[in-house]
Amino acid sequence: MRRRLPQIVCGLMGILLLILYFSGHPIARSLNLLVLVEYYQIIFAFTLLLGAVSFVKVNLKGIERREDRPYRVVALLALVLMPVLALIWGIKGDSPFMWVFDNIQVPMQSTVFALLAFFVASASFRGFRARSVAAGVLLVSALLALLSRSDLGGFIANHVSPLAEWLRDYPSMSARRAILIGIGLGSLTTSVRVILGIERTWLGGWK
Amino acid sequence: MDLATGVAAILTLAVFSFLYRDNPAYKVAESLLIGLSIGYFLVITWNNSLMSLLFKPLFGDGRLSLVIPLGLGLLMFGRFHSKTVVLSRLPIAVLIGAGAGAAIPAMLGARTMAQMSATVQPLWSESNSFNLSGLIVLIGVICTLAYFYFSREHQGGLGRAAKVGTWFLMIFFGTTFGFTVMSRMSTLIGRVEFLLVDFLHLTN
Amino acid sequence: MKPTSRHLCFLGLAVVVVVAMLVDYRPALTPSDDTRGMFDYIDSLPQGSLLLVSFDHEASSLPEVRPLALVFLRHAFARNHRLIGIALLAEGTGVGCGLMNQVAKEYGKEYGRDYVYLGFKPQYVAAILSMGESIRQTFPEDYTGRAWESLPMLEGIRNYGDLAGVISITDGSMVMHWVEYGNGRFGVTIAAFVAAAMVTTYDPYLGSGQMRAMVGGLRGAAEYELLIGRVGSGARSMLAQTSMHLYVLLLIVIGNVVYFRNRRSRGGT
Amino acid sequence: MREIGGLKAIEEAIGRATEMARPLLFTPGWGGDIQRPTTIASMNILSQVAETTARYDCPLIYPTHDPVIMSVAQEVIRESYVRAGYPDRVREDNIMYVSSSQFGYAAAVDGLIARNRPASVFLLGTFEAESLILAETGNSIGAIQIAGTDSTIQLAFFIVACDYTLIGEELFAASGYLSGDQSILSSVRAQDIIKILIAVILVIATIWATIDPNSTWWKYQ
Repeated sequence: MRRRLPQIVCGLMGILLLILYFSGHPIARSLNLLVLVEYYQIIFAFTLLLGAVSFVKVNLKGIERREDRPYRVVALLALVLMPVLALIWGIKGDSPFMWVFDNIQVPMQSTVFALLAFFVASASFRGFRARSVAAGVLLVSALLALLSRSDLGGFIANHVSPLAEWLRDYPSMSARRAILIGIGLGSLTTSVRVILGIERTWLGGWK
Repeated sequence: MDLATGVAAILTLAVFSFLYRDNPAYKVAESLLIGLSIGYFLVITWNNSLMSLLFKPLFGDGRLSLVIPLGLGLLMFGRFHSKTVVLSRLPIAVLIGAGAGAAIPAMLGARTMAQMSATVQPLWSESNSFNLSGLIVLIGVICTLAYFYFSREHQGGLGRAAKVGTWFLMIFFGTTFGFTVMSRMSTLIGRVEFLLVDFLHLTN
Repeated sequence: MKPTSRHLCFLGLAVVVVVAMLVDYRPALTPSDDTRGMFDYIDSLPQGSLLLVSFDHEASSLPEVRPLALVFLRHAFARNHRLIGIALLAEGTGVGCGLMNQVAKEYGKEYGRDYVYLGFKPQYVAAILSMGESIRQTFPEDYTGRAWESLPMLEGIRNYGDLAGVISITDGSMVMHWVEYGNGRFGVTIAAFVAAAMVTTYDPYLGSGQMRAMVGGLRGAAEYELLIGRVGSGARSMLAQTSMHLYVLLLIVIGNVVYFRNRRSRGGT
Repeated sequence: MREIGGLKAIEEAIGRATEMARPLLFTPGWGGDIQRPTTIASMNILSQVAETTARYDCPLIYPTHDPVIMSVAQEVIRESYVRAGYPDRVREDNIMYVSSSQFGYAAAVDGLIARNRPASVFLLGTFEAESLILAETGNSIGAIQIAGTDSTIQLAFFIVACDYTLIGEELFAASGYLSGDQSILSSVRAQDIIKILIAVILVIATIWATIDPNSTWWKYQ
């Protein structure tokens, strides 16, 4: 029963949504809306609360064990700060909540993202080796794409860019298309397996 | 320079310091970022989901049917005790089941069939010329599919097709890499622009 | 810790970008077919068309996404289209609100009559599907908690059927969901302003017609700026962009030279 | 069934962590949610990895951006430790939620890699831009890295930065091979048959369209 009930609920929800997708009947449409808005969105919102609570728990335990104490305190204070600001002053454009978001959170996040530019450089230096024909093709098409997106004019603009565009529009697009089809099939079978209860990994364990 | 720029610049530099090595400045920035971002998510979720979809209609307009999703949501907290952990499987089952059901038609139609259909093109165009690009797309799709064929060893005809498929894949990865580099550099440009223009006023 | 070749790669990039940013140079651009396609699409819609613009990005990609969002908003408001703003990623929420208000002010647009901002819903697939049934029930109130009835522009709007199209501004895979669920299930027209990284991902949808138009990256934004006649931050960074590309290119070449030299000196394969 | 190169690499990576008695880090990426097939395939592999780390009592660190994935991973890992016969070795706090924000998550996982110095890093699931940040940080501490994803853009970066990369569907197939689950293997075979059908239909339709450009039976919608 501990596994059977969730499995049945999961299967029923899946079949319900599958049928609702194809039905144009007003009752079916409003039922669809009910499941998507009320059930899906609300349950998901609760899972985020769960995440926050478990983050707090893990860090409180860490503080007790004196592991990385100052950093964990910073993280917890920051977590509490946002709801407190929102509660007192609201979340409109000029509120302290948005000030913290715009001037602390956004710059830090953008900077973590910008680290990527550096990692692209080091990975290019280390990893892009023409070890085999396939690796060579990878290398050449990367070089062509890079050149075509740089404003160098002349030979590049007249000859390299059209070639790179052609590679993008046809060979590259066809590979991406095949991957889409393949993953589409994979997703399809996984979804069917989940609904039929053959795929039970999400209940812990695969057997 | 105002307070906002100063704070943002110091934190920007703290994050960049990770490029040299892990260090206390980065660790403070990292903890701050994780904490703030979870806090931000909480606030936005509370305002845009829980208040507007659940609490206002339930307690304001008395829509009692909302008690069910509320109950399911609360069951998630069963995770915190080993005896009640099973309860949390119920809301997860709703999420997974609904997701799987909605995915089936989308994966079949918009993904697989639409992409198949777009691959089919007359190889002899109306202007009486051979449609080379169309043929290349067809070959590319079929050979790449051959690469993702698992039931048999890649030998003989299948092996050759799979090999050609690998080249198509590599062209795709290479081209994507080129475009992605462009994106990543843009982000760095944004941060450097902030440091040079807003913080140091070196240019405008 | 001793500096490694990795650190040298980093340092080189830092030098390249800083120097390039200090030089003021704006190259001449010609709009690509993709960019022109989007411009023509937005331009050809009758004045006052109703568009849903979705800010489907994280705050971190702002340097690239912001110029894209700005060119779209400016063009749309200049054409007097009416806009409904939403966000399917939480961090896009605050950003989208700010950008819409900013551009609306430039064009003298009034909140509630020319544009509204409904805010964020999590679980994008569910949100996209439920808006196909009813936008109002998915977003019973706007971002700041104002009721749907108090916003005259929203009167009579039920679902995608009442929209001219959906414009997604994204740094990630959201367009895929818009295409597969929004267009696939409800047939709504999808067009997108995307980070350059996503361009090749969406090429098949453009090719198959599941997506109407696409503009990619800072370069796309710079081209679009030309078309609407407002040069902004897109064009400014093109020199830095080019130098960094060449730097990465150089690293790849050096990496290979080192690799082949080592291989030959070892005499092996 | 054909051999997938990544499988051996996965076994080596587990072996290396247990030999060196250093932690093993496994993360499913920022882009997916629990119902996504790649996440489920990733869980299947996690289950195998966890069984081995249980036996050698090697710490398994599992950061994620999604509380539901965290919950399911806790169940999967606990179940694997029970199966291996060491239920008391589970360290629940190592299976953690670290913010739903993309670069909050990236910063957190980076920190975990830099501080715990795992011997092996598994990046299996749905990744977006954070992919290379994680892979390069893993590389800088000398970890063996196995990546696998259906996120096509990130594949280019994984191929360049990791020791082994499972491309797209290979991840699904690998989860079947590793667990030896016959039902997964049969669905892999079924998909292969559909692929042959697709190829045949594409060829026939193309010939048809070439001969009769006005035909429309092959058009979708």
